Amino acid sequence: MTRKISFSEAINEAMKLAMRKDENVILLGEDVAGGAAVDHLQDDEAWGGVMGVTKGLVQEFGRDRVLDTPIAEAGYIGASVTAAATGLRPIAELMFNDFIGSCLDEVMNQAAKLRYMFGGKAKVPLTIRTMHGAGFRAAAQHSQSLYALFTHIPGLKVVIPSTPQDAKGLLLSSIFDDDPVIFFEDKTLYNMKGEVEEGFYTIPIGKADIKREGSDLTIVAIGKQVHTALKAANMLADKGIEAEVVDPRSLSPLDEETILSSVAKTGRLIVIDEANPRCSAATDISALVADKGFDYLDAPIKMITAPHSPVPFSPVLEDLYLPTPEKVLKVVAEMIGDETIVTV
Amino acid sequence: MTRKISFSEAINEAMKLAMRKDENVILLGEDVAGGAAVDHLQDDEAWGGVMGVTKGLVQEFGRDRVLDTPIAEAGYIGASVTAAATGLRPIAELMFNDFIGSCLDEVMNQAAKLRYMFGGKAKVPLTIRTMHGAGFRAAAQHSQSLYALFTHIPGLKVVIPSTPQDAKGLLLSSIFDDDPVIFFEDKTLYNMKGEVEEGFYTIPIGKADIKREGSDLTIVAIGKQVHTALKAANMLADKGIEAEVVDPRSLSPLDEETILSSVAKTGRLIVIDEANPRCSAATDISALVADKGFDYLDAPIKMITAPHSPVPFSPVLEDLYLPTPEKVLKVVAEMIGDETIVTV
Amino acid sequence: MTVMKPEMKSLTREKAKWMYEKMCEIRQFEDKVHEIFSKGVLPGFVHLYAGEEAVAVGVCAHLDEKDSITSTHRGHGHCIAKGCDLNGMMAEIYGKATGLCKGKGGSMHIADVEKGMLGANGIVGGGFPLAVGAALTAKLKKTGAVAVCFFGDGANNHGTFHEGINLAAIWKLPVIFVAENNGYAEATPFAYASSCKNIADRAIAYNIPGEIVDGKDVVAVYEAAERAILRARNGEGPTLIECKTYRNYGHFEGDAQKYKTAEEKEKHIKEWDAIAKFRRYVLSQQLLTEQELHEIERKVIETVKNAVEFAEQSPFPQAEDLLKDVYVSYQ
Amino acid sequence: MTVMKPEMKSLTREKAKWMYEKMCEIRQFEDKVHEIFSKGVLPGFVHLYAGEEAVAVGVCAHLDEKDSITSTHRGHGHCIAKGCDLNGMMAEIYGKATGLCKGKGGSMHIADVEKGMLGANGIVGGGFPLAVGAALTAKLKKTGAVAVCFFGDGANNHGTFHEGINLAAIWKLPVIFVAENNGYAEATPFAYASSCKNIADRAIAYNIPGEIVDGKDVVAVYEAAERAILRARNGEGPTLIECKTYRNYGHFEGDAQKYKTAEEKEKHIKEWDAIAKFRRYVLSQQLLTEQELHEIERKVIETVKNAVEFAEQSPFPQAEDLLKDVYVSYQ
Ligand SMILES: Cc1ncc(C[n+]2csc(CCOP(=O)(O)OP(=O)(O)O)c2C)c(N)n1
Ligand SMILES: Cc1ncc(C[n+]2csc(CCOP(=O)(O)OP(=O)(O)O)c2C)c(N)n1
Ligand SMILES: [Mg+2]
Ligand SMILES: [Mg+2]
Repeated sequence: MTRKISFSEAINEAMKLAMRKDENVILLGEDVAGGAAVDHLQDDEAWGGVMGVTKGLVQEFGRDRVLDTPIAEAGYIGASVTAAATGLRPIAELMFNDFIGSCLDEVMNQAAKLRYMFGGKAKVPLTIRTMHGAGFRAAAQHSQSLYALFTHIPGLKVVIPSTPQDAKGLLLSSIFDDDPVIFFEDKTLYNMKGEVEEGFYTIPIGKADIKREGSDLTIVAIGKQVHTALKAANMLADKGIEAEVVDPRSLSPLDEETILSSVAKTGRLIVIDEANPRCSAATDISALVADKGFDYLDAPIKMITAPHSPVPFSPVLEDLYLPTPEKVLKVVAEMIGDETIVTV
Repeated sequence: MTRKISFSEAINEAMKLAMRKDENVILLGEDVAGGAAVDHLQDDEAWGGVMGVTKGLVQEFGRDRVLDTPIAEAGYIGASVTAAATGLRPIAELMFNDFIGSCLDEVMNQAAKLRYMFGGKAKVPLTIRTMHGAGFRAAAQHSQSLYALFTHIPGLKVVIPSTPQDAKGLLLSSIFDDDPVIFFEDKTLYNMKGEVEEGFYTIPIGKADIKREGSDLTIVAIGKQVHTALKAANMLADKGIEAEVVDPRSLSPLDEETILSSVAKTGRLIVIDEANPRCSAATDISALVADKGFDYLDAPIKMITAPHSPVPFSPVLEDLYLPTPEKVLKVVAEMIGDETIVTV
Repeated sequence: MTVMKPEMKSLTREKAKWMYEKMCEIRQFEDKVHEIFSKGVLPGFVHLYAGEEAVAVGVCAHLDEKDSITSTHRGHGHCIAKGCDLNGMMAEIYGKATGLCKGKGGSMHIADVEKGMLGANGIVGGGFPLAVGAALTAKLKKTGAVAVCFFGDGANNHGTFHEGINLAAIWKLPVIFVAENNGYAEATPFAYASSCKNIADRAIAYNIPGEIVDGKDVVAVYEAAERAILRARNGEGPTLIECKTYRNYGHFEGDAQKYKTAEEKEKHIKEWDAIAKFRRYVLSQQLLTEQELHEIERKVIETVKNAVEFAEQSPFPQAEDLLKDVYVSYQ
Repeated sequence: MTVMKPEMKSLTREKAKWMYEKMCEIRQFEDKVHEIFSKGVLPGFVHLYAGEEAVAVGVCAHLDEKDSITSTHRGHGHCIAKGCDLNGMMAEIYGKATGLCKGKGGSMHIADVEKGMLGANGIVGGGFPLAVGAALTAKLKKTGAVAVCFFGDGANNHGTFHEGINLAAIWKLPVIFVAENNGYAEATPFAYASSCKNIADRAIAYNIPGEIVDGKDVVAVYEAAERAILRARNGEGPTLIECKTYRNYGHFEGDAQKYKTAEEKEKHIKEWDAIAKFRRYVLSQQLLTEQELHEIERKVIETVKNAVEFAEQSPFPQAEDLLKDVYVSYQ
């Protein structure tokens, strides 16, 4: 049974189900409940996160399991690491991924390395949920997409869903995974609706999803950019070009096999990644195929990314900053040497 | 005029010359002088940094310009950002690059973005010197090579020298550059000696150096791995294979042209990068060539990197962790389909 | 609310006039932004300073352009008090090319380095080390300048508070740390998130003076700031001043503010309003006349109206601006 | 050195014996590592705890396996006091497969989570939040356990000090923050880097008790820890205990220690030695006899000798271990 709910509702539902299933699951972060210790506040008036994603959880699970924290990311993310290592299964919310600057040590040097440094004698079943993405007019310090930084670091898993259905199933997998997972939520997807299964289900981390089949070229797109890819693919279909759209769904581990088999079929690869271009997920996927899929390739691998600049505030500039279906069409036109397809 | 001095002496000399030239250049960091406020301490008994790289600077420039800091990376690196924006030209030492977890915000959200966010009305002439690299038996939290993280972030420049001569010239360029530069020093290179020009000279940031010419394949190697590449190239030369060794010297900006022309000549590319493999400098350079140099390529692009794991402590494991000339030979053998070259 | 009794020392007629004007400008500016935002015209996150005017103005009244300030996500008030151009500010909030940051920063990053305004900041706690850096320059280059770090009660629990103040203290840097304790960080009450009763109590941890001030009383703020700045300029090091204040609007535009009570809103917004209080004060002290005040109020309305017009009529940035100013020379 | 007068409460014969043995084990272990390191046999950075034994032992004397501790780069003493196996520790320092972390962690990362030893830590200040997390589990799961965070005077200026203690304080978590103030962070004196006179003075900033203890007096440490742990187990929240101590060796092996004076070394290492002091104490209190002490000392020498032999004879890890334990199931 499915019904249409939003990306943000799907995430909320995953947390609710996880917390019902296992009392060791707790949620902590800034204003995840909201209005802590305000006597007059009705629980349903509590913020439930700066975007309302965690709304209602404090009502059901109480303030012992839904903990508002001070603005102290190193403190509460660090605490989540050992809370996880000593028996809880925390979901820590890092409000914006841009704030990783305040707690990278806890993620990179503690959460990610504990198990290895301790010779396998510890586990860190921690999920860090965090918001990313441009397009919200939130400027340079609240709009980054920093998943490449986390993908670079061994010991972390990096998950990035593009649909409500994936978001719920992947978040449930993340929460019950015994390794630290960074779960990326694009803030501009929260209101996107989609069919979502009821009840508890999981989607495995490390399994890509082919969001559209096609035989002429492969587009690997990350997070929200899956939708850019799908739009472009529809436009291309009108011109008789069938693009396959691969959604990796997790960057670490990366489902190399699905990507490589798609390129084996199509012979062409475009990667769409709205993050900055250097040492990025886009280059990572390109490099994978330039090595292990080289013999399949009929054309250079193209990447469509943000430019090498911070995210500008002004809406006109921010719109230019992001990938668009039109940019994809332009690249495809070059790739197949047919200029006519750009004229939509 | 040149003479043989060590990598660490070359770096020390660059700082000395910069501080003589411009009184706005200051140096700050943990124990960069050493023994602050210890009355009985003779200046030449001061530590001069945990590895002695800054030894002697406090004697010449005094404790106003060579500042020992508390263990507060966010504090003093953050302070360096605005010290730079308000008229100084600080060299801030982040003892080990692994400690970036304590001050990423100051580097990523402040230093790197100030100029852009302020519409070009500020500049941040800050150099952060930092130690990186495995092979020192320093374990998971003191052995990382994290330049990919910085290369991903627009607004930063990332410099990584492989020889004493380059180190001095590039550090002088970095200090007098008006943008924030992260300058990587491999701790296992400090004792390496080489011919170094006397006096003040600069090497431009963004200009790769061909450390060895060759026509059969291109090896792009980063930092210390340039020496792995050169050793491998010598071994290959014995087998009649001429490898070109390209040292990018800076990862941001990256000298795309030199890399691409080399591959245009050789048709083959191997990247050696001792950092972790995912979203790395290795994938970045691969992806560049898989796009803009695709037509030159006769073979898949190969990357020789650390595995996707933290750095192990045990010497036997750490030795397996790093790239070696033997690993390069094995890859070349596969690449050219001649197994005989691995039997050295 | 713990309150230090203000004791007039140096408030001249001219200063009082400037202060009243700046407070009115801030209030008028923020009320206007609130109004425009509610029409859905403005992009992004906007955090308004209305209600806290006395803090920015009382402190900045002592500063000139060589002095620096660091600000927060709630930065409009600091900008105005530090002398930023209102047209440029409003245009920035609109994302226009004529904005102080050419539209690239927006509300959360307005800056004017030449005026010593080192930027609003989207990172809570980001300002502590930055203020220290400006003060380090001042000390080493012997400019006689001071740096002021404005920060919220929420920021007071961030690690940078600790690192920044300790650094300033051991190096005896000319920094004034000004807490704007408005009782909330987003929806989280100060008393829940902070283990100290007052932020100023934390000064002891750094062996520096800590002072609690009625942040609705611009004269009290002015006096406390004067003491701290004197200390700083004399090379005696930093001071921590805690201003008890209140934000009249929500955390950001769109906040339903259910965590506030009707009574507290009534008290803070009506009874204890900082501008009304200062108005009564200057009249009672015969520093300014009713007519002068009226004149200022009229002028301010005009200024802000012009700023909105300027912003609305200004052009957006051009496509080629996207990649400018990433580096001093973009590569 | 400010000193709290110890007042005996609960020190039994058995406890005294355990404490003496653990202190001797630490000293003997560290002296031995020092000796071996100087022969160039040991890889990496090694930071020795000799001289500070009374701190780890006085505190851990109250803990059992369900209680947790977080440690520092100078972690051997904490490990031993928390009951880690000496063979496994020494093998770890040698990078052997039989090490507590299978040779993957080394001196700076020795851990034994089952024993509640949450790891030495190469990151200064890394332990504060980690101790808070263990205490959070204890509180939410109502285990009655406490968490102890050992940290240095250098760490006391890191932002995590502030964030960790504030969190523990507002949530009234069972954490004991134990400062090991040995006067230096690397070559940097405490008095230069810290704006406070005593680390314990900073407790006020968090509204928690702060106590200064003679860290060379294991009985004093034991008493202070008892009070703090009682408080923690009663749900009254964290305590900050500052132990004034000294490290007998350099910051790490290889440090020439020019920043120390001959006099201070003489005083701390000879006159105020913690083990000698405790030895005199247990004799004077007739808790243990000369013969018993002698027996312990003999046994400890044997234990450490065995540990070295064990380590030397142990095999190195295998190539296939390199990629194990990155993830629970490595992908
Ligand atoms: C490091 C960081 N963490 C969290 C946030 C999200 N955030 C923005 S403003 C705010 C509350 C700040 O409260 P306070 O310091 O009291 O300032 P006020 O808004 O009351 O002026 C939070 C949590 C942020 N911007 N930066
Ligand atoms: C975040 C971080 N910064 C710097 C260092 C380098 N470092 C290792 S130990 C040390 C000094 C620590 O001093 P203290 O906390 O007093 O502990 P002690 O060595 O005296 O036991 C420093 C600066 C580090 N390991 N981590
Ligand atoms: Mg506030
Ligand atoms: Mg110390």
